[in-house]
Amino acid sequence: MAPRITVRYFARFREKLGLSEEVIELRPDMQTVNTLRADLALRGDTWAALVGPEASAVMVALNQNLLNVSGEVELNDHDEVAFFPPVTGG
Amino acid sequence: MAPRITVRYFARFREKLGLSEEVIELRPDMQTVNTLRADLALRGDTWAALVGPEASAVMVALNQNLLNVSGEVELNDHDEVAFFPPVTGG
Amino acid sequence: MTQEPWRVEIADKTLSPYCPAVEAWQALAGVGATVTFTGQVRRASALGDVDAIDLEHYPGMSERVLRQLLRDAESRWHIVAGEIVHRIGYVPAGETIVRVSVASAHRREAFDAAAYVMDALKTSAPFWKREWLNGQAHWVDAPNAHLPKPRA
Amino acid sequence: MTQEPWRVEIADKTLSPYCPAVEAWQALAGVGATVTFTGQVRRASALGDVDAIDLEHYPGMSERVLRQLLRDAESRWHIVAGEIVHRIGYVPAGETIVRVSVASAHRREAFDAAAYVMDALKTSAPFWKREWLNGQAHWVDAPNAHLPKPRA
Repeated sequence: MAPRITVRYFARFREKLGLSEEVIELRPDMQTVNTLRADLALRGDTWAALVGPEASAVMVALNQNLLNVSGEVELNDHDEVAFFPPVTGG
Repeated sequence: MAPRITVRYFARFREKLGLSEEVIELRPDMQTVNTLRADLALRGDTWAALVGPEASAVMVALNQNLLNVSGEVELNDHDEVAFFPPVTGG
Repeated sequence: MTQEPWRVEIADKTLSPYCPAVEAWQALAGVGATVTFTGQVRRASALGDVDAIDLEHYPGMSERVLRQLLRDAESRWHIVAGEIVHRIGYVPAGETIVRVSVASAHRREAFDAAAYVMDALKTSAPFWKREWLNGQAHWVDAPNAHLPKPRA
Repeated sequence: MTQEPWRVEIADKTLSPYCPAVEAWQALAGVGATVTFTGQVRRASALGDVDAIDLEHYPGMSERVLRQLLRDAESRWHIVAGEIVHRIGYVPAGETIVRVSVASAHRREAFDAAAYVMDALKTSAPFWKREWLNGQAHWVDAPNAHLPKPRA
């Protein structure tokens, strides 16, 4: 069975994408966070603008740890990836 | 009647001098804080060491405001002068 | 002393500005200073009078980041106890959003550690505010466009 | 809002680490942050286990200096409320000696103002500590020999 990851969206992203969570099967060409983002960007302009590789005001977490968004991080089965706008708590 | 001032001593000074407060008549040659200190120093070594003009670890307040200890400040009738060691509150 | 020295909480109801642990921390041998910070919903915003904010968070990650903030503070200053409580959901104007308390031997470490926790929380803890103004909700923007450097 | 925004007190009995005014300050229009500092009697000192301290002060001047510290803080940061309470007399180990609270629009001003008040209090407010250790009292020395620059 192909490895699967959970992808989560929060706040404005969740609203604009109309999605809070999905499970994605990792194809052989989607082994990193960046290739996942490239794949998501193919879904349309809103996706490309918010979470695509060119998006700037995006934070990415892998397994609930913030990622350096320029990093090339490998994805594994059961990983949880999250995309969200800059945080505004406190 | 000669002008009079109140002089107060606190903490270690109060203990070592055995005095918490006194009223002093200002003679014509005792018109400033520094001449007052010179006069007090004449009372003995402990006085000279704690509040005399050469004493270094002393704080001086005039009418409940901290003075720059090197200042040459005039004294007036009913003034309150206080001598105390560096503060240690908080 | 059975009081936990490190504690985080995500709270979905009214949050007192007073950290109950502070009184217990004062009894610890090395504690000479405590600092408690509260952040609350400001009534006045640039856009007018704020009725409330609505706070979304990332369950699991939010607790994890708050715990990490206390560990980071502990590794950088000699603090001996700390607590962070952050509200989520609907928070009316004037009520506490976040409360950070730390205890240390000396005052400067307590001030610095609490200020550090708040700065880092603002850039790395997954909470998002929506402001309610004139019956309408809008997402609050982060104070600047620069993204924070995530911790290594 | 009838709560006094500026208040000082010399207290001769047990002092809570919680400033009751903070809750009222949170309701003020511009307040987004509060900081409360407590300093307490450390149980452990360089000389051993401390039983208590005994605090002497200069009645009249102590209140005056504390009020001036709040005015100074108000003139340097945009704080909108503040309170300082300082104990005098016999204070057992673990109990609060001093409590400083401030409220402001933004967190950094609250942290900076509270830290400033404490720094200035330590060098200019007329309080003196005597430490009780093994049944003996001795005056606590100021942390260094340099005398503070008095304010102009």
